Amino acid sequence: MRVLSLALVLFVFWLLLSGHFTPFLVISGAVAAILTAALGLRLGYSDEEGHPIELLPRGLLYWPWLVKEAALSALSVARVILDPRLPISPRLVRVNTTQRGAVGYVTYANSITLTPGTITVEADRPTGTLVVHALTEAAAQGLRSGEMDRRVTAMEGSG
Amino acid sequence: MREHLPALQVLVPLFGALLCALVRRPRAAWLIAAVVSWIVPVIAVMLLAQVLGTGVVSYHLGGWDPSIGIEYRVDALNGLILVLVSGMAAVIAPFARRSVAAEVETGRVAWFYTMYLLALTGLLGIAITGDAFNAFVFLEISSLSSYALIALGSHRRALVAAYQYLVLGTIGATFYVIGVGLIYVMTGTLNLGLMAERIGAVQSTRPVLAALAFITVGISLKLALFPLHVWLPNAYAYAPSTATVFMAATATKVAIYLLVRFLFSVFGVGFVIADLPVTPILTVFSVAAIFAAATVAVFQSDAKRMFAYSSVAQVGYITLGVALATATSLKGGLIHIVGHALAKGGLFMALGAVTMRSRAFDIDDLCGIGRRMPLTMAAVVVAGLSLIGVPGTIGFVSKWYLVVAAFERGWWWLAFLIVASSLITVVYIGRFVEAAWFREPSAAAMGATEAPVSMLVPIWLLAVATVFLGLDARLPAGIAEQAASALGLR
Amino acid sequence: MTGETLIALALVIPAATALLTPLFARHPNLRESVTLLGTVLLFAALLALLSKVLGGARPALHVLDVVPGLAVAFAVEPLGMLFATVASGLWIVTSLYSIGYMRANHEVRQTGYYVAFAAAIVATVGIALAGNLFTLFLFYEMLTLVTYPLVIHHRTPEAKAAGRLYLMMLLGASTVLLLPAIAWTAVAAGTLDFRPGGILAEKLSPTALAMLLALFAFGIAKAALVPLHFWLPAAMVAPTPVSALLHAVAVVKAGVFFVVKVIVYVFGVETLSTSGAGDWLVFAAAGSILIASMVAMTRDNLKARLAYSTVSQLGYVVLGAALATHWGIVGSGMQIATHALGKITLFFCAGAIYTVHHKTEVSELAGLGRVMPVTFAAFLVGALSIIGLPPGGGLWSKWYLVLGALDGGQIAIVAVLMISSLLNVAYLLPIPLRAFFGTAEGEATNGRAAEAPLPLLLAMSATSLACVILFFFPGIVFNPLQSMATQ
Amino acid sequence: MTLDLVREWLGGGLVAAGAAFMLIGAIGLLRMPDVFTRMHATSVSDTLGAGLILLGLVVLAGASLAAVKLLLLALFFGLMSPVSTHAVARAALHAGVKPVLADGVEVETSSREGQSSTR
Amino acid sequence: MMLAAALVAVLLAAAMMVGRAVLGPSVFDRLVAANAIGNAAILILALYGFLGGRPAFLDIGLAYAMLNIIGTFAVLKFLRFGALGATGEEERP
Amino acid sequence: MKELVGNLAAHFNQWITVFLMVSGLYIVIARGNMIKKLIGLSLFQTSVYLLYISPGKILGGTAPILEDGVSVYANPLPHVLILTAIVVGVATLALGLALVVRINEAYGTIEEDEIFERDTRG
Amino acid sequence: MRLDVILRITAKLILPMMLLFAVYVQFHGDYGPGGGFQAGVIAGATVILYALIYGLGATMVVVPVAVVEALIPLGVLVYAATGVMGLLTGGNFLDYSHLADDEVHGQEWGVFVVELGVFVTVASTMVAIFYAVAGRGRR
Ligand code: NA
Ligand code: NA
Repeated sequence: MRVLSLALVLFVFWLLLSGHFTPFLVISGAVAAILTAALGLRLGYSDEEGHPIELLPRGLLYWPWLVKEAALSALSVARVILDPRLPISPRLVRVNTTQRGAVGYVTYANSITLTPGTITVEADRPTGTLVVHALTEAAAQGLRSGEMDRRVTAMEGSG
Repeated sequence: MREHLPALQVLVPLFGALLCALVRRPRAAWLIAAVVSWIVPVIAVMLLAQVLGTGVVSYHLGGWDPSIGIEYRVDALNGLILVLVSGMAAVIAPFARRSVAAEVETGRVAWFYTMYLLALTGLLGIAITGDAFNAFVFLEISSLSSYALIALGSHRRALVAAYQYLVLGTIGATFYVIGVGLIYVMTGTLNLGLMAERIGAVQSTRPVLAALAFITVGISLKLALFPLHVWLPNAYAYAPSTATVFMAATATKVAIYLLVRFLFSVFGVGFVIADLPVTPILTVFSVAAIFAAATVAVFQSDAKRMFAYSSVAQVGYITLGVALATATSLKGGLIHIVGHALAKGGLFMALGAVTMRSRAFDIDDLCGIGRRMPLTMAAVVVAGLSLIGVPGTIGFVSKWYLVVAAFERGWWWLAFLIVASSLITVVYIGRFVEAAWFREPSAAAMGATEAPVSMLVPIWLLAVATVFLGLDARLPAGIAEQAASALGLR
Repeated sequence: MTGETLIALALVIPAATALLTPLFARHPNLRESVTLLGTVLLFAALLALLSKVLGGARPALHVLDVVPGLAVAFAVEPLGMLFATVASGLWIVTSLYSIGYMRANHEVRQTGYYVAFAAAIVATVGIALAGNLFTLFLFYEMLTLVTYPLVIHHRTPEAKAAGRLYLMMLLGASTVLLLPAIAWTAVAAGTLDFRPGGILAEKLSPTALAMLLALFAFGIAKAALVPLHFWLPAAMVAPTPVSALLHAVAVVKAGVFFVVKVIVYVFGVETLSTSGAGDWLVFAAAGSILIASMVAMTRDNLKARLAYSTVSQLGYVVLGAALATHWGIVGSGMQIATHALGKITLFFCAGAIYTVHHKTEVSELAGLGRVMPVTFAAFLVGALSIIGLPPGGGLWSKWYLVLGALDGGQIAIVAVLMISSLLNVAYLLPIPLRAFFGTAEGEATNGRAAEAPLPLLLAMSATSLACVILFFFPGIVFNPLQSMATQ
Repeated sequence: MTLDLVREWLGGGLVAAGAAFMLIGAIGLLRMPDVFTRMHATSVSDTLGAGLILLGLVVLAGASLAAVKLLLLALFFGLMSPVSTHAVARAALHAGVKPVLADGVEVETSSREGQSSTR
Repeated sequence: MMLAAALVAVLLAAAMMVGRAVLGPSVFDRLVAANAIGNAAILILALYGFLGGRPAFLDIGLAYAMLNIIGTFAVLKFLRFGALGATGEEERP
Repeated sequence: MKELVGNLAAHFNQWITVFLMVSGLYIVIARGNMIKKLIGLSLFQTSVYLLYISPGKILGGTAPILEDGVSVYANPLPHVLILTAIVVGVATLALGLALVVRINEAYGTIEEDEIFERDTRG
Repeated sequence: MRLDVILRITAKLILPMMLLFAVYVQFHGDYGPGGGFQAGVIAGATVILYALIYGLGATMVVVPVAVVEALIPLGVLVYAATGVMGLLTGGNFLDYSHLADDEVHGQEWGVFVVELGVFVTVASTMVAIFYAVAGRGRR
């Protein structure tokens, strides 16, 4: 089932890339998508980690928030960079996570890194914690508020 | 099939290389290499005969017009080079079997022949193509496979030699392709013939002058013109003997062909020689090569290195023939290409046989080897005489033309430099011959026995050829004459 | 047989001898028979050719064109014919002598010795009969290379050092000076063929002609013109028969023959005399004659003294040719023949003395004449011929050289020739005289067999006899030369 | 006509703004004191810099294949840029590179098992 | 005009990043800079392709982005294990 | 405006070409580390790619007008040439790296001076 | 060394994308820059990414060395043999006009097969180089 879903997604990916809808290319795309998805059974990417399609609907709600967050952080870091005094106070902080699945955990870690001002330096899955390098006290504070953690966990859903 | 000979000239060795890579068995790989090496000269000779009979042979790859596609084009000049390169391959093939088996570990023999045939493909391709960029591709095919061949040498220094050659060879090839790119930008074509037609309109512009410089320096690196020769001695000294023979006999020669093609065909004699100081500059470097490299050769203790430096010096004579840019001088240069290929090929083959039998490289360790391997070392004497340029060998014919060309120009001092340089050759050849023949045998020499027939035959074939062509060089001279007049040299 | 066939035979016979000799390496008698057969056949062929030439024929043989303009071709003319015949005749004698000498001295590498010797004769014949400069140059270089193993025959350090000097001086001069000279000639004249009257008439300025002549005269180092003579004394380390035939006859005569040939057939006597381009060479040769003679006097080693004598005598040949007069050329040619006979006799004697008594120094020879009367008698005849005194044929060559000098108005040269003859007397005559009349210091005879082995005696007798014959019948040499010089 | 003009100005403006953030990121890369803080600077380039430029180009391209590909490119950026940043940061830390920390800040990574003191 | 200015600005940024790559000091600094340069290059490709009206440059950009990541991983792995083929990243229970 | 932009970009092209060439060559010459040399070499080769997409008239000369009005730059396709040059570059780099790896095994170092030292010593 | 979950999850996510992108590039050579070479590079890079994440041993099980080394010459062979087909069907070397009934289709087929050969060679060469370099230097 997941293989078929992956094949479908890949086929859409193909069509978006291609822009040419000749029979030859469309059929080739379909065949390529199916073969690639099937190959995933051997290479191990056609599972719930490699193709977490069920997260897509709630992901569509999370991502815009992330983009906004990243943009705001970028602005504040840009201000720091352009400040003649370079007002930074770098620190390493350990944060706890509440995600259940690996995909959610990684999404949180990557979201932290994507937002300027914080970088996930170490992902310690067994303990469910992340070590984060923060550029400023404010950036660290933003993490401690735990909003991003909550939103990612929400994206994971109940299933 | 006859009209497809130009394509087959390159395809046959290419397919041979691929087959070698697929079969992976040493004996089968050698057999493939040998068969290919015996087919390619047949094709080359047929092509040359066609050229001499009915004129230039042109072949359009894919049927495309030369303005947009790749053209293979054979005239007297590259016809001669094709025959030389493929002929040397044919002679090397029987030699290679025992030599490669002795010097290269069994698991890599097929790889050796794959690279060997790829190198052959590249060299034949450079010679036959009428497309400047295609020539670059073939140049790199031959170069990359040469690096791989050198790295197969048994000493660890072979690796370093291959690396150094790779660095310098890549710089040279890149210079070349930059030059080609500049011409391409200015003329809109990569076809050598079309370039020649169109370059007149832009010939004194900065990019074209830069292109001339880039191409000349780039190819000079490849042909090891002093002082751009530093890669050559180690490469020749540490490569497996068969690879050394092949490279020494063919690789630098093809590079010189390319230089001639660009200087006289593309840029044109009228421009390069009349308007620019190419002759004096190239003459200075050639003479420097002849003297400096030969002098260094005198002081080498390793026989292969000695003859490697000798190659750098001998290349100087060829480039001198190019530099003087007259019909006579080019004849001298082209005949020297042939003569040096035969003599140096024979010498390196003989050294390969000696290495196989005695495991010695140093001249001091090879004392008295003439007594144990008289037939091999007699051939060394003959080839050495040709290298010196003793009358009756082909080496004399080329030097004769060079000296005459110098006098024709009124450069009597150059004539004296040319002949004086032969004396240095006498010294290092004499040193080797004296050690081999007139000294008490060393331990290594005592353990040696005469080379096998499969090696003696090719060695003597080359030695006899140097004498035969020294007594009757009308064929190469005639071809060279035709080539010179086609290039517009008088 | 046609002239062409004879020319071919003259080259093929010694070549075949060289190739067949190694086949009999294990059978010395057979091997030497092959050599002797070769010498006799060659002489016969050359005599046949000589008779044609004396009959006015000028046989020629075009072998091949290396490239257009560079031909291997032969053309017989009197001077070359004479040189070839003398060399070949002396090869017979020397071979006979060699057999005795090599066996008596238990020399090693005898097979190689005979092979190289025959090869040297191929080269000499090729030089003598060459029809153009390229062919001459070809065989000239070949001669250098095949005689190199003979020079280093003993493989001792000094032999190898001498060999190196030999090779480097001869090859050096021929490549650095001679080859450019030939190339220059080709460019200026458009041909390399030898032609009566020369090929350079009105092609070069007098200065250029003089320079070209210098290139030839010094480039042909085998002519041993001072200061390019050092290789010759050094080469004396070779076994004596080698010194005898090669370094008294074949090699050095090839050198002066080359010079004469170039002057007569490349420059042209006429061109040379009207341009005055040869004047300097006359004086250079004269200098060479005097210097070498004086050095010869200082040498105690017999072979070294003979070598310097040779250097001096070669100067006569060059001088005669450089005079560029009719009699000068004739004298020059005669000097080639008479000196060959005289000097080979002296070397034969030197070899005999070494073989029997192991004496090499002049000072050791006092009193020895009484134990080796035949040897020293031959020595005396040879010496007289070289000095130019009766009953030696050398008288005639000196005579015509003086005539030539007078013709050219070179009175100073006449004086030089006179002084030189006195010097010759001073360094040559004391040797036989002290041998006959002096008293030995210590044991002269060494308690051994007195006179030389028979082959040696036969050889030296033959050559000294020839010296005498030339005194009484100079026409043998004179007539062909006269016909050449009047062309 | 006016729509095209607006689009052109809007797109151009976005691209220019993105380029400005690229510059800011580059300045930060030069100014910051250590490897970790420098990564924060490049984050600015990777997010706002790249994002705005690609978005601007999408606006300029309009509804076309190019726009789709630009969006795919942006998506890829968003996905992979943090991964490689994290990879480098982790590698640097493991290789023993000591981060420059503000005065008086305690390192909170001393104990892997221990609870975070910030919670 | 704005596109051109943007192109110049990005090139300038790339030049500054090259400065960091040259200055280092640690290999990780260079790696960070190289990554940034790679991203800038992709944007330059996009802008350049857009200016030249050749959207095909975007495919190149995409491919380049993929290769860039792999290059970074390869270098990191090499730095950590001295070999690219080490199995250090494999999952353990 | 487009032309101006094109010109500007083209000049950048030229500068970058020269910059890559010079810096690549510098690294090749100045560095003793064999891998760094290879990187310099690759950089040097990269300059070629840019050269082949340079339009003709920016290089100081005027491109000849050939076959009135027909664009001579349409063929042969520059991108095919660049692609080929890239293949060559990658192949060179790969072979070079393979050599360096084996040199490292044989010598225990990839610093040129140390290698020469080890060769002359033993 | 602990597992880095971020790398593993992300790799799983993009591996199929890269493979498909490779095929896309392979099939769209006529429309833009690309074709066999780029596709081969991307495909080869995908295998390399797999090896970087999962290790050389696991990769060599999925993509064996012998297969890789045979594919390199095989790809070139496909390329050259297609060119020779042109020669055998009455045209010049590399002339694909006569490979199909009409010229255009012949060319298309020729280029398609040739690009396939290029793809195979380039991808396998990249993997072979990686194997050669990565397999060494383990200390
Ligand atoms: Na961040
Ligand atoms: Na394409």
